[in-house]
Amino acid sequence: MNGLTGAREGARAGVAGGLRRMVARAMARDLCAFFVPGMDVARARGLDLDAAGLHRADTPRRANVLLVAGPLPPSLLDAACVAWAQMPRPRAILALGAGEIAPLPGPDVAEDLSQSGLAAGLAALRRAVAAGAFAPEVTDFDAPALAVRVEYTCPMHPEVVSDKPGSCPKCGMDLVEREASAGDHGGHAGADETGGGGRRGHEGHGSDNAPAPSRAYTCPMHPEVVSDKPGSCPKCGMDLVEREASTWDHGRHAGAVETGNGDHRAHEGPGGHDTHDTPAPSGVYTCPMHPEVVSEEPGSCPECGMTLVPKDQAGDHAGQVHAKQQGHGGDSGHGGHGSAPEVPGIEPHFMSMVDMTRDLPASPDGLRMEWIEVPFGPFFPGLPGGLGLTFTLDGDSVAAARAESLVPGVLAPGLPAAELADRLAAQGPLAPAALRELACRALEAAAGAAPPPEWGAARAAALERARIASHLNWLAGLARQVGLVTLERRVAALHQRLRQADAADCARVAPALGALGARVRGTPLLRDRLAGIGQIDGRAAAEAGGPVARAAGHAVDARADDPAYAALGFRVIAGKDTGTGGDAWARLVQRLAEIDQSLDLIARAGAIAEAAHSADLLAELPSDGHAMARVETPRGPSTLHLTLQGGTIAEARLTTPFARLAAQIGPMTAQMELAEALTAVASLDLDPWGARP
Amino acid sequence: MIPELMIALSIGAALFGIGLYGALSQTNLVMIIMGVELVLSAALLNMVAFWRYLHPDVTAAKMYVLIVMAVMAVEMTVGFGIAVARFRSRGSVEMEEARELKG
Amino acid sequence: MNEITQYAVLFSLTLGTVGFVLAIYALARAIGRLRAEPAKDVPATAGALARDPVWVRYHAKYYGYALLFLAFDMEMAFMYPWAVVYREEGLVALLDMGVFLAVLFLGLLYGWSQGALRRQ
Amino acid sequence: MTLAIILFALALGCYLIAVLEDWAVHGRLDPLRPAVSALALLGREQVLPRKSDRLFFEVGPVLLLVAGLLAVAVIPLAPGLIVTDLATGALFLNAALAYVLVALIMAGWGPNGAYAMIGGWRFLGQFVAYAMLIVMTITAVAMRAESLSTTEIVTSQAALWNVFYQPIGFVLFVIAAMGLAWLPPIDLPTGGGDLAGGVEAEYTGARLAVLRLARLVIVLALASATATFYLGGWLGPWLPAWAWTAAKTLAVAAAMLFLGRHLPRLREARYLAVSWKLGIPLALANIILVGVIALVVPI
Amino acid sequence: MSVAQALFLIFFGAAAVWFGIVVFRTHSMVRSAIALLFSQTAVGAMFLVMQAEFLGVLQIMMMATEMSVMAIFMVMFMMDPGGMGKMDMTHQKRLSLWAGGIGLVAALAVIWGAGWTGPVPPVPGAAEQAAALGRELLGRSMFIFEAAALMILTAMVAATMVAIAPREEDD
Repeated sequence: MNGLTGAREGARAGVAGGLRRMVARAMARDLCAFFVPGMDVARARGLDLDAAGLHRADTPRRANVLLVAGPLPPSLLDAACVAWAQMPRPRAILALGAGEIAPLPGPDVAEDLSQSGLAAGLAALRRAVAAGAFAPEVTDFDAPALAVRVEYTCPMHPEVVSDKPGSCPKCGMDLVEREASAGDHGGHAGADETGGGGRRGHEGHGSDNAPAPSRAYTCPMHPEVVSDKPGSCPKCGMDLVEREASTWDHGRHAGAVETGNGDHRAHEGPGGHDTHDTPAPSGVYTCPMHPEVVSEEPGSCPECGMTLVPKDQAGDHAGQVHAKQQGHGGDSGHGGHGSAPEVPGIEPHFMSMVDMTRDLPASPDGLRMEWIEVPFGPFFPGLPGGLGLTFTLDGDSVAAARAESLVPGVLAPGLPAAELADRLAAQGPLAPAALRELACRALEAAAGAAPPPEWGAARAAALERARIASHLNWLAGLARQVGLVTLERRVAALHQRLRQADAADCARVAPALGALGARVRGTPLLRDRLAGIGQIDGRAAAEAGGPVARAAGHAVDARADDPAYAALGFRVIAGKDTGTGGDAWARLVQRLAEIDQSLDLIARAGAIAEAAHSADLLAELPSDGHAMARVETPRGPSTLHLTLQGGTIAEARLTTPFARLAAQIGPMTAQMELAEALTAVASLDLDPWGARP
Repeated sequence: MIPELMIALSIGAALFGIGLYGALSQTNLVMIIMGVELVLSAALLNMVAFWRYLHPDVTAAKMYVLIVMAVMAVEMTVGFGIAVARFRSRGSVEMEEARELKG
Repeated sequence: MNEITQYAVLFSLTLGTVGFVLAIYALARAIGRLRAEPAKDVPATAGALARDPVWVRYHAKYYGYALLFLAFDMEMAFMYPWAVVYREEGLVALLDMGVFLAVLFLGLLYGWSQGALRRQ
Repeated sequence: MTLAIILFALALGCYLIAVLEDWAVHGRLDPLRPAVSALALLGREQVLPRKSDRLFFEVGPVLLLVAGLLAVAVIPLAPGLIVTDLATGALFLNAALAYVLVALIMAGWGPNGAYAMIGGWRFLGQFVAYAMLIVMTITAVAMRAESLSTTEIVTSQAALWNVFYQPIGFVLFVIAAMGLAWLPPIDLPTGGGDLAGGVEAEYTGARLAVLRLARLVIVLALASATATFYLGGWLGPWLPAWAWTAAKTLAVAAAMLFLGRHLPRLREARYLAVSWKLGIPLALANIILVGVIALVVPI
Repeated sequence: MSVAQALFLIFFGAAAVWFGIVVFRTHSMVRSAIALLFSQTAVGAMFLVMQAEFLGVLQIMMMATEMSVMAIFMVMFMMDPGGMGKMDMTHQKRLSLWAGGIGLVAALAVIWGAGWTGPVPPVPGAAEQAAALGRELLGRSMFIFEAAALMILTAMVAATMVAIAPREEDD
C-alpha cells in the first residue's frame, strides 16, 4: 500500500489514529478508479465495471485506485506514471493481467484480466486499503517520465539544444540553461528511429545522471531572455519568471499525424515556453509571401499564385516570416523585432502591446489572443485510451489539432507465422477479432490456400459480432462524453452480453439492441448535440473509409467484394439509406444501422466461428512468400502486407484506418468549440492501437 | 456633527482618490474603466449616506443611485465595446499606444 | 427582528461558515498531510505532463452576449421596485414598464440583428 | 433555536440530496454512500498546484459555500422558521447566488491548469445565459406577491400556486436554476467528457469535500427556491408546514438531478443562443402576461 | 445601535478601501477585477448598514455580475493576465498620485469642514422603501426612468456597433 504519509506519532496520535482507522475503512468502501489505458479498452477486454460496483474517475485527482487493464506499451506506462504521480495519496494500483509495469511501483494487488479477477482484486484491494492506508513506511514515487532535466539552448537560436554548456554553432553565443522534461530529449532521439518510443531515449537522461536540476528564468514577454538567476528583463524590466519546458510536446513526433492551421509547434505557451524548433518535416511547402499557406505537395499559392517552396527554406528567410508563420508574437525574439523602438513620449521600458500581438495569428473575429496547447489524452475520459490528442486552443475554440497514436503497432520480425494471429489480436484490444481475421487471411493468401468454404459464413459472423461489440463500445464512450450516464451503463451491459455471445445469444440480445437503437435515436437533444458537428464530406470522407465514409454517403465497404458476405446477401448501407449527412449524428445513425445489419448477417450465418488460429485453418502454414489481405474492420478497411521467410515473419505492415481518420481531425475541428471538437473526434471512433508504424 | 455620515463620506472620498489615481495612472483602457468604476461607487456611497443621514424621506435620492448604477453599467458596456474594437484594429488597448500610433 | 439585526445574523452566518470550513481543514490536517513528490503538483491533464502555465489572454467567444448583458442587466434594478407596487398602480405601471422593456428589447433586437448573439 | 432547527434541516436536506445525486449518477440507492465518501475525502491529500494563485484556490470553495448558505437563509421552511425574513428576500437570494459565479471563476483561475481555467470562463458564459432568466422570472413572481419577501411570496400563492399561474416562468426558472447549479445537462464548467473535472479538477481531499458540500447547498437552495416561488412553499393540506416544504424541495431536487442523466450535455453556444433568443423574449412575455392577468383577475 | 452602526461602517469601509487599493497594486489582472468586485460588495454592505436594504442588495448583486464580466474583458485585453511577470503598467505615476491625493484631501476638507449637524431622522422599513422607490419610479421620476432606458439602449447599440465584426453568414 502506498500510504499517505509517515504518521506523526505525537500527542494527537491517539485521536488521529482512531480517525485514521475510520477514514481508512471509509476509503476501502469508496474506491474510485482511474482506468489505464482507458474505459474502452477495459470494456473490450471484458471488464464489467458496473457489475463490479467500481466508481470511475475522470481525472487522476479524483481516483484512489489506478486500474491497469491489460499489458501496457512503454509509452503508455510513462503516461500512467504521470497519472499515478498526480493521484493524491492514499492510492493503490490494481493490475489486471498487466505483467511488468516497471516505472510504476509494484501493484498492490495483481490479478488476471477477467471479471472474476476484477472482483477478487477489488476485494483484496479493499482489505489492503482498510489495513494500510496510513502505513508509516512510504517512499516517494519518482519515474523517468517525471524527471526534469537541464538542457542548454541558445537564446537566439532556440533550435540549438545541447546537453552540455558551450557556445552556439550558429552565432557563437554562450548557451544558457533551461529546464526540460527528461522525456523531451528522448523523444527527439527516438523520432528518427522507426518505432522509437520516448522511453528508449530516457536512458542516459534519467534523473540520476543528469546534473542537479536548477531553475531557469525567462521573461514572459521576451522568451529569448533566459537567465539562471531571478532578476529583471534587460529589455523590458519585467521580473523574470521561472520556467519549465513542456513534456510531451516533442517526445512523440514519431508517427504523429499533424494537421491543423499551420505548424502546431508554433503554439507553445505564452512567450514561447518551449523553443525547440526542429525544421519542418520535408515535403511541406509554403508560399514565400503567405506563410499561412501550407501544402503537402508542391504547387502554387492560392492567394498570390507564386510557386510554393519547401518550408524549411522559407522558414530560414528571416525572423519576420518565421515568427509570423510560427504564429506567436511572444516569440518575437526569434529574430524579427526586439523591443519597441523608442518613441518620444513613451516612458523607457514601456512594453508595447502592439509589438506583442502583432505577429499573433488572428481569430476569425479579428482578435489576436494567445494560444495554448492543451493535451487531451492519452487517458481522457470519453476518448479512446492511448490516443494522444493535443488541441491548440484559442480561448475555448480549437485553432489546431494534433492526434497521434501513443501505442506501438509493431510486429517484431522473426515471429513464427503460427503466432501471428494471436500476437496481432493481442495488439489491438479494441478489435481483436478483426485483426485475427486479417492475420488468418494474410496467411491463407501467402499459402495460396483457400480457406475451407464452410468456414466462410461463420468467420464472417465472428467479424460481424466484433463489429457490433465495437460499435457498442464506441457508443458507450460517446455516451460518457456527452454526459448520458444511463445510456452508457445500458450500452456497456449490452456490450458485455454480446462480446462472447454465440449465434443463439445474439438472437436473444437482438430485441434489446433494437430497443437501444430506438432509444438512442429518440433521446431528446442528442440529435441537437451531434448534428452539424464534425462534418466530413466528399473526397475526404471517401478516403476515410469505414462508417465515416458510409455515413457521408459513400458506399465503400471491403465486405462488398467478399464472397462469404455475398453468400449472406450483404448489401452496403450508406448515408443515403439512413438519410443523414456526414456529421457526427450521421455516424451515430450509420453505426446503429450497421448493428442491425450485422445482427441480421449473424442470424443468416447461423453460427459464429470460435477464435480461430491460423494453424486450425490451414493444413500447413506457409514458410515463404509475400501476401496482402484486406478486411473491413469496424472502423474501416485494414490491410496487412506480410513477407514470410523460413516460417517466420520477415516483415509485416499493418495499415489501419487510424492514420486516415486522424488526418481528418485538424480540418474537421478547426475553429470549433472545445466540447464540440471533442465530440467530433469521438464520433470518428479512432483506434490508436496498432496504428503506429 | 453626525459621525456615521462623516465616516461614510470619508470612505467615499478615499474611494474617489483611489479611483482617480487609478484612472490617471493606468495605461490600459480596461484598467482605466476600473478606476472610473471606483469613482462612481464613491458617488453612490455619498448619495446613500446623504439620503440616510440627512433626508431619509426623499426617495428621489435613491432614484439617483439607480441612475448612477445604470451609468456604471453603460460606461462599462461602451468602454469594453471600444476596447474590443481597438484591440481588433490595433492589437492593443494601451492608451500610450493610442496616443502615439494613431491611424 | 429589526433589519440591522437580520444583517448581523447573515454576517455571523458568513463568519460561522468560514469557521466551519477551517475546522474541517484542521480535521483533515490531523489525519494526514501533503507529501510533496515530483510532478504531483502539476495540474492533471489526463496522463500528459503539461508544465506550461496557462494564464494567457483568453479568447472568450461570448463577448457579444457579455456586452449586451452588461447593459441589459441594469433593467432589473428598475424592475424590482416596479414589481412591488405593480398591482397597486395598475395600468399605469403596465404601460410604463411596457415602454421601458420595449426600448430595451429594441437594443436586444439590434444586437441580434448585428450578430452580437452568436459565438464570435 | 430557529437557527439551530434550520441548520439541522439544512444538513439533513443536503445529505438527502447527496443520496439522490449518488443514486442518479451510479444507479444505486445507498443511503450511507455520501457519508462514506465524505469521510474518505477527509483522509486524502490536499494537493496544491504549483504556480497557482493560492488565494483564489483557497477562497473559491469557501465563497461557494457561503453563497449557498446565504441563499438558503432567506428561504422559509415554515411560517416563522426562517433565518432572516428580509424584505428583499428574493433579490437577496439572487445576490447571494451571483457569488457562485465569482467563486467558480476564482476556482477556475486559481490552479493555473488548462481544464480548470476553461471551465471557469465557460461558467461565465453559462452565467450570461441564465442570469437574465432568473432575474426576470423572479420579477414576475414578485409582481403577484407585491413583495420581495419570500414568506409573502408563499402566502400570495394561497389561492393558486404560481406554477399554474405563470407556467412559462416556472419552466424558465427551472432551466436557469439548473444552469446556476451546473447540474447536468448544463454542467459545462465541470463536464466529465469535455474537461475531466473542469473547475473541480484540481481540488482534492478536504477542499474537494467543501466544494461538493457547497454544490449540494446550492442545489438545495435552488430546489427550495423553486418550491417557494412556484410550488407554494409550505402550503398544503394534512401535513405540517415544514413537511410540505421539505417534500416539495426534495421532489424538485430529485427531478433536477434525474432529468440530466437522460439528456446529453448542452453545447454552450446553444444554451446561450436559446436563452437569449428564446428565453428572454419568453420571460418578457411572461412578465407582460402576468401583468395583464394580475390586473384582470384579482388572485 | 449607533455605535455598532459606526463600527460596521468603518469595518466595511476599510474593506472597500483596502480592496480598492489592491485593484491597482496587484499584478494579476483577475485578482484586480475580483478585488474591485469585493470593494463594490463592501460598499453594498455599507448600504445595508445604512439601512438602504434594496440598494445594498442590488449593489452586491449587480457588482458581482458586472465585475465578473469585467474580469473576462481584463483577461482578454491585458498583457500577462496572470501577473507572472510582475510588469509595471502605469504611467505618469507621480501626477496621478498627486491628483488622487489632492482629490482625497479636497473631498475630506469639504466633508469635515461643512459640519453637517442635526438629528438623524428615522428611516422607513425596508419594505416601504422598496415600495416608495417603485412609486417614485412611476410617479415623479418617470421620465428619468424612461431616459435610463434610452441610455441603456444607446449603450447597447453603441457597443454592438463598435465591437461586433460584421460577418456574412448570420444565424
